[in-house]
Amino acid sequence: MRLLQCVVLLLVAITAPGVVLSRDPKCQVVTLSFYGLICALMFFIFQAPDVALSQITIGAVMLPLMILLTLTKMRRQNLRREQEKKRR
Amino acid sequence: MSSRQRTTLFLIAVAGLAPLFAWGFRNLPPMGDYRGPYGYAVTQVAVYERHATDVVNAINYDYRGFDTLGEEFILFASILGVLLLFRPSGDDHKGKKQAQVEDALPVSDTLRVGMQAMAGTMVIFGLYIAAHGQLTPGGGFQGGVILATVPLVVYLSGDVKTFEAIVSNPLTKLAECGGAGGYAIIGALAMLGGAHFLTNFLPLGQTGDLFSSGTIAVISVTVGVEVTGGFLVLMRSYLREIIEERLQGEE
Amino acid sequence: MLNYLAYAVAAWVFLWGLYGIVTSKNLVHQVVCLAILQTSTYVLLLAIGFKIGGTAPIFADIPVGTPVVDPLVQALMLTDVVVEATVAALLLSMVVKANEVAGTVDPEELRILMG
Amino acid sequence: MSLTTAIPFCVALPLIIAALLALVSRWIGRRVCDSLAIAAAACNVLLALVILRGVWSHPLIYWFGNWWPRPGGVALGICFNVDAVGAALAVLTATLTLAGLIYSWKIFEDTENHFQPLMLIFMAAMCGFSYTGDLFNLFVFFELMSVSAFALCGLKTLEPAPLQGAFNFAIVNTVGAFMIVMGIGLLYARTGALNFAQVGRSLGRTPADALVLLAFLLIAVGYMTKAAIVPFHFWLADAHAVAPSPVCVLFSGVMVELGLYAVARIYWTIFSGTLAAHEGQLREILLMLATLCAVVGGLMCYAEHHLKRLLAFSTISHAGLMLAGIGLLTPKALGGFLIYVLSHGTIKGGLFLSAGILLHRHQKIGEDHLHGCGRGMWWTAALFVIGAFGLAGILPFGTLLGESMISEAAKSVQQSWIAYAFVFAEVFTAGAVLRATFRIFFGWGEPAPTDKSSRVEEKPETEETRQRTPAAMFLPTAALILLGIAIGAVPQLRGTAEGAAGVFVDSSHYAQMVLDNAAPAPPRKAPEEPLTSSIVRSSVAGALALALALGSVFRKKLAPALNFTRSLELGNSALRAAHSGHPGDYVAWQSLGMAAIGGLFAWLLH
Repeated sequence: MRLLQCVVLLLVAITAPGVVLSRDPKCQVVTLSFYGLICALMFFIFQAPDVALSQITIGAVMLPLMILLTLTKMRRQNLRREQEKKRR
Repeated sequence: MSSRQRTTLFLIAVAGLAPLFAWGFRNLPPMGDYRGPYGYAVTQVAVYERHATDVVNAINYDYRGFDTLGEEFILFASILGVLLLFRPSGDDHKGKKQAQVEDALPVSDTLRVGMQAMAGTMVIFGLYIAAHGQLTPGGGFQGGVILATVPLVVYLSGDVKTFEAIVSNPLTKLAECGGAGGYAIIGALAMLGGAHFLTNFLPLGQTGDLFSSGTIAVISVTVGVEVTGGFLVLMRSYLREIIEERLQGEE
Repeated sequence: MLNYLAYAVAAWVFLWGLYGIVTSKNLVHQVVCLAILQTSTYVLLLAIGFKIGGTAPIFADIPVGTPVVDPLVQALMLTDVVVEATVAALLLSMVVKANEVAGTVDPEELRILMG
Repeated sequence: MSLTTAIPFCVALPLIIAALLALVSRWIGRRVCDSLAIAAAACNVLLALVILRGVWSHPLIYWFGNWWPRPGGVALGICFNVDAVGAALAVLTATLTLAGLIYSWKIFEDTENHFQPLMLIFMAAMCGFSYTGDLFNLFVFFELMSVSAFALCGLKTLEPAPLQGAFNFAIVNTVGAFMIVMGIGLLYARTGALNFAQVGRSLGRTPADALVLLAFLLIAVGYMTKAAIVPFHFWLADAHAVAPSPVCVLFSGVMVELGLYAVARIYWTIFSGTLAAHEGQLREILLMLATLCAVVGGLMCYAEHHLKRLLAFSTISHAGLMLAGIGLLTPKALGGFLIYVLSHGTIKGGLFLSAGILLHRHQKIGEDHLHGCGRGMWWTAALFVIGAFGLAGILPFGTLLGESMISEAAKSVQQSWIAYAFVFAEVFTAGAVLRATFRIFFGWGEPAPTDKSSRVEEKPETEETRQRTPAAMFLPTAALILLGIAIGAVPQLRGTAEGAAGVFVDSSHYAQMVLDNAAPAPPRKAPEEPLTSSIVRSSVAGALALALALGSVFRKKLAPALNFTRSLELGNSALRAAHSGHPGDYVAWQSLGMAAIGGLFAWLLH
């Protein structure tokens, strides 16, 4: 139990800088989702199932999903802008 | 400031902050050795007083239910904010005709059937989680988020029309606003009997039953309704343009 | 030493989150770093409320009086998770709008207000 | 209506109405939505007044869910501890919201009725914030008011500037919010409680160790970020420059002050016992921050030519003065803080609305661009001049009373130099407003120079240009400015405020009242000192402000010796460059400020 806690804490400590340092938002979505899962795992190991459940739904699914939608929206805006530029 | 100057400034700050944290955290109780009065007291009394076996939810929806009321309105306010930011402006309608950006994923039939089956399972799972807040881990919030992802699965399976039918239904809006307002109204109802705001006024039932714990269960479900509606509204405002284009394309 | 590992991780994640926000060159990235910053508070709260040998504070299958971990910090964290998600949603919608009207998501190029 | 009904309804009612409005906004017209929101705000003003009257003589504790503390003083529930200080701030909140909602009757055609519910939520959050007696509940209301404020700030989405302003605002404040959560976590680790009284009693009078100091640092920095204390202030100017005027009223008039109120509340209920041995050192640290804030805010205020940014920096400067009211750590200064907040809030609110009127009429907000445009708008000009002298704190205004109490308190703890910080801030902020008034409404002198951001937001808040100022805009503006004078005319105000502050700072009695159900002590009305020295000082400040403004406007005509006003208006390039508009910079400054204050804490308080 003790060992598991240490391992998951170290995993959090390693992945957090990983998410920060993945500078491209597209790959950040992947790392963030992974990080969210590790956090959820940490909550389970620390006996917090309620929080783990909301972390899986929010941190590992909803938040990355919103970022994906944001990126999609932005890509479409940029494409549209380029098309308009070409037309001119 | 150039980005190098900024980083230098920040690193100086870190050179101060890191020892500061080390200095303060040294005096924390060692992990695993915690004996605060609040946690002890609440685990002793919550089951007897409120007939709820999940103490976390007893705190969330009753002892500190007023915090959760604020929290639900944080969600509500930020959804209002997103709606405000994404409100259609005059330029939008011009832009729609000018450029069509198609990015629909091709979905195979097997995948579609699989996803629709998954959606069904998720509805049941979400309802279960939302309804058993007072008994087992989970509760309105978690169940609501799961329920809100169901139409999204439908969307991903390529069925845009059904998705749009669900999210643009006035019932979704009613769920969002009714859930948020309903929470406050439940709190106010307690005052009819002369008690303070957010006091339990329902029979407590048998500990462990689905219909137990009085207002905790009711509030949990109310929160679930709000969260489901809220995230659907949120989703719709993000996907609005894409959906409009897709539906036009299908016609 | 191991007893303090969790606190050290909390401070570590906090500083990395700040670092990410400070050095960010993309607003979406900045929002994600804010979310990372937030997780440091989870680690701290979780470590504070933990009790060796304690189970989850759910008395469905265990009798009242069994040692459990502190339920309050978990309630606080639930609130925190919601706050994170909602602030992120609001910020991301601002980023989308900024990209639409300014054509950039680099905070360096988006500087209209200054001095 | 009984008091115990009014207290929860002051928060719950606007929330319910907001949910209702958001639900039906699609089907009801703009006017119906407006009327409902105005009615709700008016109702809240009444509720807040009823509560203020009820708690005037003794504070009231309200336990949500009937969860009174257990024997031994363990509070499981959340309580509101409503005392005169918090109740007065709630009245201010509701009044400013009402004024803002009436003012926006004629603007915002395209917000799909989402604006009104957000304003109501914002108001409810601020009322709850001023009543609450629980650490985490304070944070929840902090976050609720932040989220609604972010959304209201980015209201005008057709230009990039509002989005930048709202984004910077949100990033810096959210970082501050997470610091608060960490601080709450640390306090919970030590005391196992969240109720102010219980935490305070548990910390007791044992000298603070590193953990408690770090917790105080994190929480204070978090709330000072909201209060825009230098160096955590950068977001404020950006947010105010772009937020719609009625929203600025709430930002500057009450939200910033509530950040300071939270610092005071937390200090007095939780930390005053454990930090008692180091009170002198803490006072010096806080006064240093206050002076820095007053000076930086004043200089930047004079160097700005974007009317709303100018007013925003004046708020930063005044926030420094209000921090001095708290930082002196005496009940008299705290009473002064309360009076200052009330009168500054109404006056600054009125000034923002007046700037909004200019924007409405001319679609311009830069001082250079507006040069001479205001001719004929004499009523608005009058409001500007009255407001400017209100900022200077001359005789009929409430600000004078606040300033005099803070100065008297400073004298009693041998810090009487703080009066000069007041004069400095008053001269520069009032001078800047007067200077702008002379150029805009009288067309005197040369047009003002242009800043990098003085073109921001030069678009109408309305669709069409209007030749007249609508009454719905002018009346709330004038009412607010006049309220600033009326507050100064309340008889016995200083003694009453000091009495209320005396109840506020009595932490041991507070804990008995909350946890042991002890009877509240009636506030003692304190004797009032003569105002003479303050009147003299503020008259000098007002005269200097006038001279500075005239000197700036006419420097070409009058004398080359006046050229220093030019460098005041255009110089400070290093200070300007620091306000770079980059959220990364702001967070870097925020971290540096926290490290610096933390270093001082470690050095002086340990």
